[in-house]
Amino acid sequence: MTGSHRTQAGGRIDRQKKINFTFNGKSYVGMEGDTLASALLANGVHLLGRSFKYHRPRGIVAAGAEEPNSMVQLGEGAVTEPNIRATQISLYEGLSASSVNVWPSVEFDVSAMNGLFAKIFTAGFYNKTFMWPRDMWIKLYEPVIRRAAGWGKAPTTSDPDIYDHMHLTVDVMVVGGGPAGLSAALAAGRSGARVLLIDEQSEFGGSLLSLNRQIDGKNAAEWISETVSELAGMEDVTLLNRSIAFGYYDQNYLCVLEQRTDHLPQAMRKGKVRQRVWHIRAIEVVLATGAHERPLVFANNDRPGIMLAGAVQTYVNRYGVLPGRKMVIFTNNDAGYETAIDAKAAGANIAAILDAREEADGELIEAAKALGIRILPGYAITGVEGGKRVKAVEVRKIQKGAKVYTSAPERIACDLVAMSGGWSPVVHLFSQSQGKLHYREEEVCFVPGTPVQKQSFAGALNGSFSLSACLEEGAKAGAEAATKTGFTAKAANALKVDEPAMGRIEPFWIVPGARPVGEGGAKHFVDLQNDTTAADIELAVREGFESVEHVKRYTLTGFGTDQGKTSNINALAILSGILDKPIPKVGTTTFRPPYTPVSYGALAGRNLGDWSDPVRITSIHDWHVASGAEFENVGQWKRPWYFPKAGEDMHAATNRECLAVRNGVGVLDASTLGKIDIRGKDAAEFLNRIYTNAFAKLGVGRVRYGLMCHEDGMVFDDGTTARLAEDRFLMTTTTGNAAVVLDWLEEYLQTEWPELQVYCTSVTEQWATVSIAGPMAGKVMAKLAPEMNLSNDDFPFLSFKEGTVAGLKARVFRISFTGELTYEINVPWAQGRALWEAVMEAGAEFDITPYGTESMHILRAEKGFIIVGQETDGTTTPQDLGMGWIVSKKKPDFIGKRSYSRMDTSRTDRKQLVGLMTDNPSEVLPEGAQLVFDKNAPRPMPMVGHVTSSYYSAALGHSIALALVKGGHSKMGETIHAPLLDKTVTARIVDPVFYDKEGEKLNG
Amino acid sequence: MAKLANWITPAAALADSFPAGLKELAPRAQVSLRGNIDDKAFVDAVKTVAGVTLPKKANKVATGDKMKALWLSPDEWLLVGEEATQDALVAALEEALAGQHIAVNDVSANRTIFALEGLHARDALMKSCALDFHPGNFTAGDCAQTVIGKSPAIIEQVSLTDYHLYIRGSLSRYVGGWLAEALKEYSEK
Amino acid sequence: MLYIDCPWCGKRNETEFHYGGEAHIARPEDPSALSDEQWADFLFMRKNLKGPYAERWCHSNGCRRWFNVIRNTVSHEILAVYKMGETPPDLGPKKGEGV
Amino acid sequence: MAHSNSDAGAYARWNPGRKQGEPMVKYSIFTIARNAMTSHKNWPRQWRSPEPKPEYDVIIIGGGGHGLATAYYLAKEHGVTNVAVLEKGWLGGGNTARNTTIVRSNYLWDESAAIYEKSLQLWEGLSQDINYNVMLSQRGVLNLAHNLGDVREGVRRVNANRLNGVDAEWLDADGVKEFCPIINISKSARHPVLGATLQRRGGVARHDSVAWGFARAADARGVDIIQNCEVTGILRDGGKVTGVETSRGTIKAKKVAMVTAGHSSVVANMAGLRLPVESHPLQALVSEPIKPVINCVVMSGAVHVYVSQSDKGELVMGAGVDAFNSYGQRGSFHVIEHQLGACLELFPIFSRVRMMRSWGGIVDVCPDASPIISKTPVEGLYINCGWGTGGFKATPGSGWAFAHTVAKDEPHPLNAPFSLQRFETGALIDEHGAAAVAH
Ligand SMILES: Cc1cc2nc3c(=O)[nH]c(=O)nc-3n(C[C@H](O)[C@H](O)[C@H](O)COP(=O)(O)OP(=O)(O)OC[C@H]3O[C@@H](n4cnc5c(N)ncnc54)[C@H](O)[C@@H]3O)c2cc1C
Ligand SMILES: NC(=O)c1ccc[n+]([C@@H]2O[C@H](COP(=O)([O-])OP(=O)(O)OC[C@H]3O[C@@H](n4cnc5c(N)ncnc54)[C@H](O)[C@@H]3O)[C@@H](O)[C@H]2O)c1
Ligand SMILES: Cc1cc2nc3c(=O)[nH]c(=O)nc-3n(C[C@H](O)[C@H](O)[C@H](O)COP(=O)(O)O)c2cc1C
Ligand SMILES: [Zn+2]
Repeated sequence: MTGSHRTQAGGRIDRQKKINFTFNGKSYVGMEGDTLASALLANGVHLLGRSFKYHRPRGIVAAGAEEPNSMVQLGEGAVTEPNIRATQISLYEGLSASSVNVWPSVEFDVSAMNGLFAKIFTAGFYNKTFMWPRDMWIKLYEPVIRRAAGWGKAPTTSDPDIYDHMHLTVDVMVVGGGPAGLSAALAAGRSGARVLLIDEQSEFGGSLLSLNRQIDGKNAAEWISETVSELAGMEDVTLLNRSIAFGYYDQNYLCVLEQRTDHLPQAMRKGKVRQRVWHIRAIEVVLATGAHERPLVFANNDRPGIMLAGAVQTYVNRYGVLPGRKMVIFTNNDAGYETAIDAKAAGANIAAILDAREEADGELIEAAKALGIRILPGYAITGVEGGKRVKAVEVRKIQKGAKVYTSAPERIACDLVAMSGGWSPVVHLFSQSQGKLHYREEEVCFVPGTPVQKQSFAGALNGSFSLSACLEEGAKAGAEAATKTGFTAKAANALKVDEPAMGRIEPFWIVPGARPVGEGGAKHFVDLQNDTTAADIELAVREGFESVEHVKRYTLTGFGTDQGKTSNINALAILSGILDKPIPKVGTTTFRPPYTPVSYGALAGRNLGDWSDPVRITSIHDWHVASGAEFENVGQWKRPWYFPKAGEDMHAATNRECLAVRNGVGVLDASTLGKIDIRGKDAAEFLNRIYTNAFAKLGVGRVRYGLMCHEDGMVFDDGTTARLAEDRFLMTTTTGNAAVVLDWLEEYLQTEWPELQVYCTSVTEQWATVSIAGPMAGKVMAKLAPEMNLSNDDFPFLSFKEGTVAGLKARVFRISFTGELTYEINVPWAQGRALWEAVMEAGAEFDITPYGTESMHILRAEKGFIIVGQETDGTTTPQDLGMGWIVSKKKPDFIGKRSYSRMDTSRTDRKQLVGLMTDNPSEVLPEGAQLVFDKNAPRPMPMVGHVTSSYYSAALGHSIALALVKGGHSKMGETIHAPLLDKTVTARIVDPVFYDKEGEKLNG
Repeated sequence: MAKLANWITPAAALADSFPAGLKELAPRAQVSLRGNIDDKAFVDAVKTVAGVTLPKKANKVATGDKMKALWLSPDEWLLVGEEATQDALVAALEEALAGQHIAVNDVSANRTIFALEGLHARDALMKSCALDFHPGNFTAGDCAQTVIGKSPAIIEQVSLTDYHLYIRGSLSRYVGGWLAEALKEYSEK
Repeated sequence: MLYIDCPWCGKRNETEFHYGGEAHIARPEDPSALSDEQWADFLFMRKNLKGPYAERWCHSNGCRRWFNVIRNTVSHEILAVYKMGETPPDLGPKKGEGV
Repeated sequence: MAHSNSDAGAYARWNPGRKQGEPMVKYSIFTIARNAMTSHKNWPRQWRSPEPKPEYDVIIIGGGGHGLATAYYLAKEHGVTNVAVLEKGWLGGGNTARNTTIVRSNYLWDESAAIYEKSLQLWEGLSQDINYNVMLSQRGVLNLAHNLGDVREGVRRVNANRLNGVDAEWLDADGVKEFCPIINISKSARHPVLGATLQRRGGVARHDSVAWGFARAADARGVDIIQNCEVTGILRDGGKVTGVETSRGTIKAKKVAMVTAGHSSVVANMAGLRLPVESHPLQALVSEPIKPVINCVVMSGAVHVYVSQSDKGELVMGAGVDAFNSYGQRGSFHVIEHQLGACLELFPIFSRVRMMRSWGGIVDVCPDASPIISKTPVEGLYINCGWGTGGFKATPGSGWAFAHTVAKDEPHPLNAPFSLQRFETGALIDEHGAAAVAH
């Protein structure tokens, strides 16, 4: 019976365009312009899901973002999505959706048995039970609870869709495209200001799309389309529909989720960006976010078919759907009457209007009367019949403020209840922006208080519920905002609006049922999604949870995916009643982003995979890839880890690479080291203060190794620095620390010692560095740079030369991290690849061997050289490393010096760097092994240190390790143990220099 | 002076996959210059050697007949000129500025330059950078040091719709790929 | 995302900057003259004020200048920006409270 | 104005309160069933709401988990019951209400391992001890390694933990996949998973229940819990503390213990103390509830995210602190975006899951990422602070040790290393390396 609930005509749907979709496996037909919710209602489907705790049948309540119930699992396979509200899904051809968290079906859900235990499952019940026997919690109770957890399901495969981010700066941002927002945007746009107007809905117009109104003698729809097209024609106006402002942060930073393809059939989405997060910086923000209607709290108010009156009006007027044929209206303000009138005009039978107010008169009431609608003033619903769909209501005359019924119950049959408990302005974004709310007694709602950022408010958000006020406030806010940003703007003349006058609203927070709240079978739901009832709130208070925040957490009100858009105010009003404390004193809970849920994919944008963190590569990288290198991540850099030949594992490859360096020649891409040019007449003095050792006397053309410490005395970087000229140095830093060190230098120069004349310039990527090392390095070098005098006298260790290498302008350093004769050749970065290839060619006859970071680590460990971050962990001083020789005693001060004399830092039994040799020469200790002196001590075992580096040394034919050991410097030759999971390894403490102690190989 | 030989940056490998509106430029001479803008001797000497008056105003580009100067910080500029002229420029500057508190560094290889051109150049930037590229705020002759995606960048606007982006060599493949992806949406239309 | 007014480059997103903590803690002229307690005070003790707070930022992805900011640590409002070496501006009795 | 038509007079009837020292009602399925029969109208308050007395033996400033636990253990272990906990807002509303609830004890250094392990042992019997289900769920905590440095540090920590008697395992990438099947361990990931430390006894607990449970148990032993009572001054006579000034008047005390997490500096300043702490925002978020997909806690320092799924189905996630100081209980949005990028690297199937709520807390961070549980230079004044991003797990242990320190006027050996003096001597307990994400 498709389309059976469609009205004859009207609405903003295209009755010619039929759309096929399925829900819970059943096929239906909707129309272009429908939401899933309107299409289902048109097909007579109200029951969409089940509640969380009791699994009670639940239907559609609202027509927009505030919907608490109708979450569905949308789509299938890789594109399935949990918990999407049917009211926010634009219908598209081929849509498929199903109910969430029901088994086997929404019609018959086994977990509805929970309802039988409803008396037990009160708020906070889990705190009070499941404690005995103790281990049953993890074995039984928790698993059972967890199985019941959650609504829909995450996909099981990766997301095929694309997401991205945009940044936009505007003069005026208008949030909400209802009458207030549209007129704000228009006023601002006409001034020439840069304006952004956004609305979450598929089209602009807001609640005007649901109302029968005349503006300026035109249909509202016409006014909307004229306004939108005028805006669209303005060069500096951006219009974004299907775009939700979900976060309002400091300094007018707003984030907006634009849904670009979610309304399209799957086949039309391919290759397009699905969702885009806009990052907006606005000088002025105009909030015109409207208001959400509030439900009324009465016995069994959760039955499918009980809806918000405004939503009913929306379905009737905007979607051409009659959600029910026989309606009961329950209201405490005039809005319900308009729903009745519109629904009646569309063909519904209005069984009665129950007006909680004893006295109500005015235009709409008169109009309803004139239509012959039965009006029951001072009446309320005290009971509901029907499980999966409301069948009838029990109504009584009720005296407000007391539990007194002044009439016998009457049963009124109906298939729909439209309720209106008043309006809650959508203050979410304002509150997120740190604004404080103000309570308006008259309108019974919270509105924004004083602006806290450059912002203003218009329309229903302000508690101004008439269309004329919305238009006027909007125009004024838009014009003022534009003016503040420096444009000349004025609000257009007021438009003539045809609208009914609205009377006063009377608060009516809770309707007692036949029995007191909390007794008997009926439940008064406050938060439909979390099954929080008025009785739960009473219980919370009874148990001492009096703060609104405690009530929220104890009862879970407002904790759901709707974040309590329809429930929070009712809950706090009920709380206010119990505590007998005025509503504003009770206060609201904290509004937090996002306004509505946002997919992780959209938030991550394109920052996935290799774009999650930029990959930095050297100019030689592609050669390494082509040569089959395995890579290691070092910070953002990719560095060759080792170069396996066919059939080699890492161990075999590094053995070969290391031996090549020790016996022949190896080559390393060292381009990743940080390089900083330091220049000025005080450069030497500056380095003297930065490094622990002295730099003032370093000769021009010479190079020195230095350690940098923090003020607390702990090592944080090391590297070599060359003196290029009297007033000029070139510093190298470790790969991961280049930017950190530069910031560090600048910090001291700019904040502590501005009197020093020094400039620092990063030249890291100006120079590609190729390091050739080994006894044959000199031979290779001679071929590459025939003109360069390579003799030890002319070009000694720790010096550099400028010249031509392989035809390229180069700077060559003689420094060594391997203990072998080494030339570090620097050429302009983009010529690195050419240099590398020249080196490979020149070295071919010596079987030159490329090596990676792993071999580099082994080679330096054989020499006892440290790696910052491996031998150090932020708690290591130079003295701990046995590098006291590099800490100047003469310099009056340098960074870190003062800290060495502190009590703990000057202890002589600190953890100190030593070498370890295992008793079994082929046993390689795991790095990170902890060390003890007494291997038989009970746990907790007194640990004396740990292994920082450990390798098999092919050159030495046995394993080697470096370790930090308590008092290690005075324990040479002693035995130490590493208790591992399955065995304990014994080693001897030795000097950390394992290879070529005398340094004879440095010169080849 | 000869063209720079064997000049290969990581971005080069992407050249074939770049959509219209994006390309890597041939290398240019790039020299980093530090000095005191309030010192007339400094400014004059640079003007004589490089033919350009260093901009004092933040985020501005000054154009001379041989080269241009991008403001990078209150005491730092990037001089950009013809390919392969950097050695001569460095030498001339060193000579002219001898004795002053300055720093001159050849950084021609430090950054590679992308040209981002055409109607959608600004859209691609808006996807990559939080700066405001509206013509009322950023226009030809403006430059900025900022971030593209997650990479540091210097952005220079060279004409109404064209931009040059100076990117660290090691990050050039990342940024090139990122921009190509950002433009894809528009080139497919 | 704070919007920080670099004294040179103008307003930029927080992500271009590096935070440097409390401002106006000068490195002692002669650290060796300090007691351990005084040295610890310099190294570790911070005012950590609630309300207006003078702090340092570096425009590390821009002009690389360090500068001072007075920012309210509750509202995150930036009340003043001034260069290194300059004395904090007088924000009047109300706003400048606690600086 | 008109309120609801619930009977306000009944409020008094529902809230008979409980006299000080009156035994609390024992919670169990049986008492629930019994109360169901009277429509739950007879439950007593979980804690009283007393007026402050003029004087107490001990005043605890701060009604977070640590303050309440301190009060509980003062009463239980040391018989000190003339105690008030003063909370400026609602109890448990500080970081206790807003943390991602990771509980573990696998810290690197001996000092840390000892106190966190003590805490974990207390956790293991806590629900029974305080007769309040804190929903401790020992589902295992994975700490992922993404580069060789991480691996080295992870192995180091596992070894140290084992020798300290703390359960710890090292898993390789396949082991990680087996333990948590939805993790992406692809070698081509930007930062591939190379392995992980696993503490099986680690897990999560229900944050609110911890505060409420300790409050109820402390109250039952006579402790006065006074909410909406902000301490505005600390009274001293010479070098000795004599009481506090509050928004509800002056209250005298022989001893005062400050346990105010994010506000440590503000409160310490009232006694003229400067602290080595800085307050930073730390953000967290939850997704919409989804059916269970992840049955352990996953933390990654290198890509910066940590994730678990609550018993209600939300994915509970967090990352590192915002860089700047703040008391705003909120941070910057880019931190959240960055964290979700990291999350999708590890869990690509979460791409279509949606963030439902995000929030922030204020954490007080020490330079060495370790807490302070210490006497102060002012006699009778004690401080417990600096837990930074990771103090929830320490709640019982911290309260236990702090209670000892306050009762005996000297630290327990477990907290002696966590003194204020360490910043002078240099004996810091630097947990940075092992705690890049220190939750
Ligand atoms: C987002 C986030 C995630 C975290 N994740 C974890 C995690 O996974 N695991 C973990 O172990 N830890 C985590 N932590 C840290 C943990 O939450 C805290 O270390 C711990 O909760 C601190 O407890 P507390 O009782 O000391 O502080 P709080 O709970 O903050 O209590 C301090 C109390 O002092 C009150 N107070 C302040 N000033 C005054 C005053 N003047 N007068 C009276 N009262 C005052 C405050 O209102 C507050 O209630 C996280 C923290 C955050 C913010
Ligand atoms: N009968 C009554 O008492 C009553 C009550 C309330 C409203 N109204 C009518 O409703 C209209 C109110 O006009 P208005 O312009 O103030 O509000 P509106 O409801 O017409 O428009 C607000 C718009 O903002 C959008 N929005 C809200 N939050 C958003 C977000 N975070 N991101 C993007 N978009 C968001 C909504 O989708 C909506 O389209 C008037 O016509 C008024 O008469 C009447
Ligand atoms: C472990 C944990 C789980 C949470 N789960 C939810 C949730 O399911 N729904 C929700 O709305 N908020 C949830 N929150 C967040 C709280 O609503 C709230 O944001 C947080 O406690 C901070 O308080 P505030 O936002 O009121 O400042 C959760 C918080 C924590 C610590
Ligand atoms: Zn700047």
